[in-house]
Amino acid sequence: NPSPSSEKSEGDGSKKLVVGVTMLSMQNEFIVNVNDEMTKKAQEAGIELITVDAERSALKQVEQVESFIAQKVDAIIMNPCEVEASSPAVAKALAAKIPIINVNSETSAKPSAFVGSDDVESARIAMKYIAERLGGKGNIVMMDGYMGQAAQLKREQGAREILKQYPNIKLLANQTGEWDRAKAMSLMENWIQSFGPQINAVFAHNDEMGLGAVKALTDAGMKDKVIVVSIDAIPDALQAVKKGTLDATVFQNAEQQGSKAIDTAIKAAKGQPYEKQTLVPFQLVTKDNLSKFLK
Amino acid sequence: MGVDQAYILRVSGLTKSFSGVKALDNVQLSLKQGEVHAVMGENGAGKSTFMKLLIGLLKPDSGEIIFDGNDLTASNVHDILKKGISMIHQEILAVPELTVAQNIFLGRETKTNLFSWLNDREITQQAGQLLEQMGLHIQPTAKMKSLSVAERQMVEIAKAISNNAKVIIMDEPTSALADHEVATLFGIINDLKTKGVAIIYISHKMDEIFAISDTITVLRDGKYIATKAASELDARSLITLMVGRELDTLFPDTVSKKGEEILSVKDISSAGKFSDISFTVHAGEVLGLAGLMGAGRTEIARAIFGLDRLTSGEIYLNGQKTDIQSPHDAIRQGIGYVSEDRKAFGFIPRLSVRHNITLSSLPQHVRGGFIQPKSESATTESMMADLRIKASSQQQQVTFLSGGNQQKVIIGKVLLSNPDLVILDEPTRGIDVGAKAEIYKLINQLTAKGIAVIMISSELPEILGMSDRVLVLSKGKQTAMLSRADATQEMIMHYAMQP
Amino acid sequence: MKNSITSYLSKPENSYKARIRGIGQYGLLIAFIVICLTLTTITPKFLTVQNLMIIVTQVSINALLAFGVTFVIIAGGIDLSIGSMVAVTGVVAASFAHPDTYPVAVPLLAGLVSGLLFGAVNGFIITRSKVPPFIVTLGTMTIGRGLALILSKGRPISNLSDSFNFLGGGKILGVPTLIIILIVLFIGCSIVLKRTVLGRYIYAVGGNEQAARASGIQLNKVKMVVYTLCGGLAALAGILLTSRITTGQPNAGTGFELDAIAAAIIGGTSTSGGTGTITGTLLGALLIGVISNGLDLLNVTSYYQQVVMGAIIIGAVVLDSMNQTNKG
Amino acid sequence: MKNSITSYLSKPENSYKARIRGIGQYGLLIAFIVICLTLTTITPKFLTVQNLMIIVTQVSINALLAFGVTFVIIAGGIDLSIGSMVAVTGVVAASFAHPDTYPVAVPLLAGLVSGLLFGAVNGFIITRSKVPPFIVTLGTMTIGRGLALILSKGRPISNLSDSFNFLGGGKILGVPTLIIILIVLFIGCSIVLKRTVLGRYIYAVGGNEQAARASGIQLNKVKMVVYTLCGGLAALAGILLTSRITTGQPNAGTGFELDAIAAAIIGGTSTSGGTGTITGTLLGALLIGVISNGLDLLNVTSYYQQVVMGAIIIGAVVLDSMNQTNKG
Ligand SMILES: Nc1ncnc2c1ncn2[C@@H]1O[C@H](COP(=O)(O)OP(=O)(O)OP(=O)(O)O)[C@@H](O)[C@H]1O
Ligand SMILES: Nc1ncnc2c1ncn2[C@@H]1O[C@H](COP(=O)(O)OP(=O)(O)OP(=O)(O)O)[C@@H](O)[C@H]1O
Ligand SMILES: [Mg+2]
Ligand SMILES: [Mg+2]
Repeated sequence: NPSPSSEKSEGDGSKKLVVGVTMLSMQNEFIVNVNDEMTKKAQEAGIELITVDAERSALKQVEQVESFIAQKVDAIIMNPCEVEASSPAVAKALAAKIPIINVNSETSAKPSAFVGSDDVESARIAMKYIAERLGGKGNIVMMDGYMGQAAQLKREQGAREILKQYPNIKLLANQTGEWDRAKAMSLMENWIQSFGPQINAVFAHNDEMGLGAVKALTDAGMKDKVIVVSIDAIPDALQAVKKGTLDATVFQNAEQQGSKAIDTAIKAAKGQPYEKQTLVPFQLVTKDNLSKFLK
Repeated sequence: MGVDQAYILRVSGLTKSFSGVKALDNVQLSLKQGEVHAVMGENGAGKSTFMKLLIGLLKPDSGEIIFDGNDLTASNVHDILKKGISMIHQEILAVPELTVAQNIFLGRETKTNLFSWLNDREITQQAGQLLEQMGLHIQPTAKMKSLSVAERQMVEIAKAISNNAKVIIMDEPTSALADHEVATLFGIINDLKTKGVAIIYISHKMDEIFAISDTITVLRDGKYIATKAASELDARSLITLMVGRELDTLFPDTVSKKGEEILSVKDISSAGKFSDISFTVHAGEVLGLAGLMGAGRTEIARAIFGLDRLTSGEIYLNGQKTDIQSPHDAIRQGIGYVSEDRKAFGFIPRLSVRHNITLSSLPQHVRGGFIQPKSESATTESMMADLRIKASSQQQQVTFLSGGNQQKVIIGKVLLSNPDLVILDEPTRGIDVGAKAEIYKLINQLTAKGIAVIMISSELPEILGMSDRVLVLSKGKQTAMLSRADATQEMIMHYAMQP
Repeated sequence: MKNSITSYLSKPENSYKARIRGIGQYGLLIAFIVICLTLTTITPKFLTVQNLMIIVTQVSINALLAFGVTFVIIAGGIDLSIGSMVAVTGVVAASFAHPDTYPVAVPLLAGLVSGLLFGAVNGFIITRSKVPPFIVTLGTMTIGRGLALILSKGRPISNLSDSFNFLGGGKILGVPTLIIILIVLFIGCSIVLKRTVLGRYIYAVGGNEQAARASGIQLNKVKMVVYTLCGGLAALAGILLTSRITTGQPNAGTGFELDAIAAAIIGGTSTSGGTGTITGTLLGALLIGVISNGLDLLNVTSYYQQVVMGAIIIGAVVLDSMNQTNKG
Repeated sequence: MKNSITSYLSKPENSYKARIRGIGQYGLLIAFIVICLTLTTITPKFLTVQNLMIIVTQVSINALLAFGVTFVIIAGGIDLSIGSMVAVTGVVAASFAHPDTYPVAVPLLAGLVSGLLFGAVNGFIITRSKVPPFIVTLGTMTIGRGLALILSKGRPISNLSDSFNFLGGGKILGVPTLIIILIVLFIGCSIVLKRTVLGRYIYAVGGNEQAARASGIQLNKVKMVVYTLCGGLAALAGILLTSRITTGQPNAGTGFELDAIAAAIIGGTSTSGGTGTITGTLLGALLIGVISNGLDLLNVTSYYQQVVMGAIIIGAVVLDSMNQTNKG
């Protein structure tokens, strides 16, 4: 790791490196964690970060990148809102000869580098766990994220891939819980009315919804009989896994994504060689390996 | 006097009911060209409803309207206006944010295809000419909302007569006008008559009716009573037809004696509106405020009542200097105000008669934190009986009352707040003769009880008939204080026109 | 008909029809019943005590918000910040609700006070400036969301005490606390609106502000109280939501303002002020809740759920407005 | 002052102040300039041609929507479905915009027609039923969102032709197409509102519906046109957005309705109808855009951004309303 001082001298004299960062949503705990790590890392490296929140709007994200380009930042880190819709931003940055790094997920337009994980994979891991727990047979319900968003589409895709391999697992219903705990809780309550004891497992596209489902199932006295698995491994979810109410969650390494993204950005900005692709693997979290993740 | 004696408009069997209650029952009317045909009736008799049916704002339940050979019964306003009927509405119907000229030509812009071009310059010029012909000094480019009620009413008139209509309906066109403007209107009407235009004229002012109308049709409780030539009738017989009984004299004798001084204003001014006004009002006394339109009478009343702020001067109530910041303060200190603009300041349209009438005195009906419906209802009932308010029930929304009855509701509300001083701004505007006499009687009852009354009126007979003293204003300055004995129409006009 | 001269004073307004109209929205009630009957015939899962309790529970938080916003809309205003208030008050309450720290009254009060304060600030800006309530509360909506994120550092505040979680998640004699609270507040708000001076003044201010002022009503006072009350109800909703999902979330309540306003307006509150009832609003909220529950029970695909939901809501209100034959 | 007796009747309405007020919002303009000057002094990055172009580009889509909704609000209505229309029309346009399928006019027309139709349906329901526009368009907002998801099967529609992507993403002589389109529509909408009979009727209908009706204006016709127009503008926004982000997204435009309405109201359009200008709305949209851009340039943390954004908007409108000293 180059020290901050050497970095300054290597640049155009006294100027600090400036990196523009646009994040999917600062209201999402996981994204906040990635961002916190980036901020920490940037401070250590002595570079300046301009962090903006795209508030889940691809249009806004494209505009923010345009603004970065106008400000002549040295590199851009983009946590894309959408696979396709955020792509023009990549094209624009590259056209302006500014390296642009995708963090967490990737746009369809090839960025300078990608640091993150494949959302499809996380759902595969989660669904596989459910299928194995059910012994390849049973009824499940699936809670989708906000319809049409990249994460929802990919997680749904991964889950369905696995479901195809288990013809005896029946998908009773899937509905959106809009990433939201309260909405998911209401949805689960309604499903309990609708399907009752038929439900053997719940797969939720994120932990918030998973925890909402857990709450509804617990209230209905059904939690012992239903497996609930979700994605993200937020602290609440880890606690729930510890208590045994949430059966499993899928850990995505925010720290690594954040720090690797900064590393890559610095290298790219300085014109040094860098990894085009850094894949941070997902890990299934259950009671058995929980201690590794609890801090 | 008409050019052609053929009937231009024939109405028969017209019936209209609102939620099962008949507002108009089998009414008929035949209108000749060049005729001024008055439609008379008490408040709530159904006159406005009748006119709204004619102009197509309401659809009749049954009946027939034949205009110029066409059956208009099923037509809408848009078509009827085009066919040549126009109307001055009792409720001034203007778009406040548009200019005077834009209001006058609304719906009749040079070409009324939705996508055609506007020519505001031409409209403004035409409106300017029109207003000038009518002897009005209103800027055609002024926004409608910046005009006084009287000015708005004149604009409404200008709008109706500029439509080149064959029939013009005038529903209380003079309710907000002073005498000289009424004279202007009559000049216009006579001019229209000679051109063969027929006019349906509604007013509660008897002298106007006899001055202008050729024929009179009377309605009572929604029913057709009679149609007579104006020459066959006099005020007394007309009133009898309208109310179905004989009526006493209009102005009752005053018997109240002057008591303590209630209100005293010293050198009050309000920038650009009025300046250096000083007067007193005593218990049991009626002080009349006279002046031409725009003299500033309303502004003085509003300032005393706390609706507007004073720039200088002092107000004493019962000998004590007061600082009234809002109507809330004024009411608490015993002042009541009946505004000339009843739609804007008078009532809450969607609330019931009961809820409107108790609005300023609501705490009187509260026990243990809750409003007691029984007490509220009893009070309302007796006030409705006292003022002879005609409504289907206490629960009827005030917006559906006839104009005169709305006015009575407002007066009722003010009276219930137990004022020491009542300011009545054009209190009989739009009120029928019967009710007028009742309101005068009421004013005397108030003074008899020791309440002080300030009455603003543009009707000189009313000022002369009711006031103990008359304060005359001209352009925001007080020009005379006349005692009852001294006051005559000529004197008042003289001082009102002082520069 | 009576024969007295004053018979016109007592026209049959106090009739059956009028009384029902007084209850709220006659046509809406019919629409509501039709929808419930339809669901009952389609699926046996709908008309069970348990399912009905669940619907009411789910509806309750929106209903509390809708009650608050009903006051505001009747008074001629609007409050877009209620969703953000849910977040702020929820986060504040959660901060004080960790086990073994404070008794449950503390988070409850802290949440309530923050909501009342927030509402009072809305009221203050609206009454002191001439800025339209739409802009003021749109501004405080944004500010409130930011505050909730700042206070919580963008993370959910979890690990709340059992006694706190009981508030919105418990049951008393088998009845969910949320239902009990909803009933109490329904009665309370109805009484305030119908039987108190404040309620009458709210109608008057919304019906004709100028005339209300000229009748001696202190507009600013009434508006302050109304926005503060709305803040208080939003706080309650925020606290109960936090308790129900056992976590204080900075992004809780996003979009709740539209649902609450929709409930009020479906229930017959006019956007131009001056009319509306708490009963109507409750009916509006229940209607939304029943449709949403029914669509889930029938397992209608997400995409089509939205289409059906929108269509039924419009349909119900069309039916309602057709029933009110005249404007009376 | 003139000496004639009637001098009081001709208040100096045509004075300097009134003329400036005619331009739009005097105070808002000041607020806007103050904010721009402040940003210029704080950061050199603000006042560059490139940054200003970016701001206008960013503002343009919201401005188009805001123009449409300005018509609707002036006419006394509201349209909450514009965000959903953006999604529907974007998805429709994208479906026809794959390379080597149709010429670019086809997606453009398809999108426009779908938006006009959507708007016409809004107008139809609103004029035929007595249901408040708020509820109707809230319903069609939900329906529209569902439709967009159904049409796109819940997936973004990508791989669009270059000529289509040029519409909202290209430049002509160095000026982004969005800016050019914005200017053209700004002029067009201003003219419609100020210089055509339709514009006059829009003001009249919103200013006093009864008076408009009594003047022979056909309310339903005007309202139909207004909602259809709003749909057309929303379609344009949807198509341009799709072109700019090179993909038709079923969840595009979520929440856009609030931004657009905010721009209109900040710009002086009254929620109760009858007043407002396109210039004011543009200024409102620019204000939001400049603040948002400035906060990003100054690198204000996102949570605090929301607080500051809300506060500045309220502040700007407070300043504006203080400037309009009297109600005249
Ligand atoms: N829209 C309505 N709904 C219910 N009742 C109505 C409606 N419009 C009028 N009415 C009732 O019809 C009757 C006739 O009212 P109208 O306004 O025609 O009286 P009017 O003769 O014009 O009285 P005024 O001299 O006071 O103007 C009244 O009792 C009134 O309450
Ligand atoms: N809202 C307003 N905005 C601007 N000017 C107004 C307004 N109201 C009244 N004026 C003007 O103020 C002046 C004083 O009007 P005011 O109503 O006090 O007169 P008045 O003596 O009561 O006459 P009247 O009641 O007969 O019209 C008039 O020139 C009027 O045009
Ligand atoms: Mg009448
Ligand atoms: Mg006056």
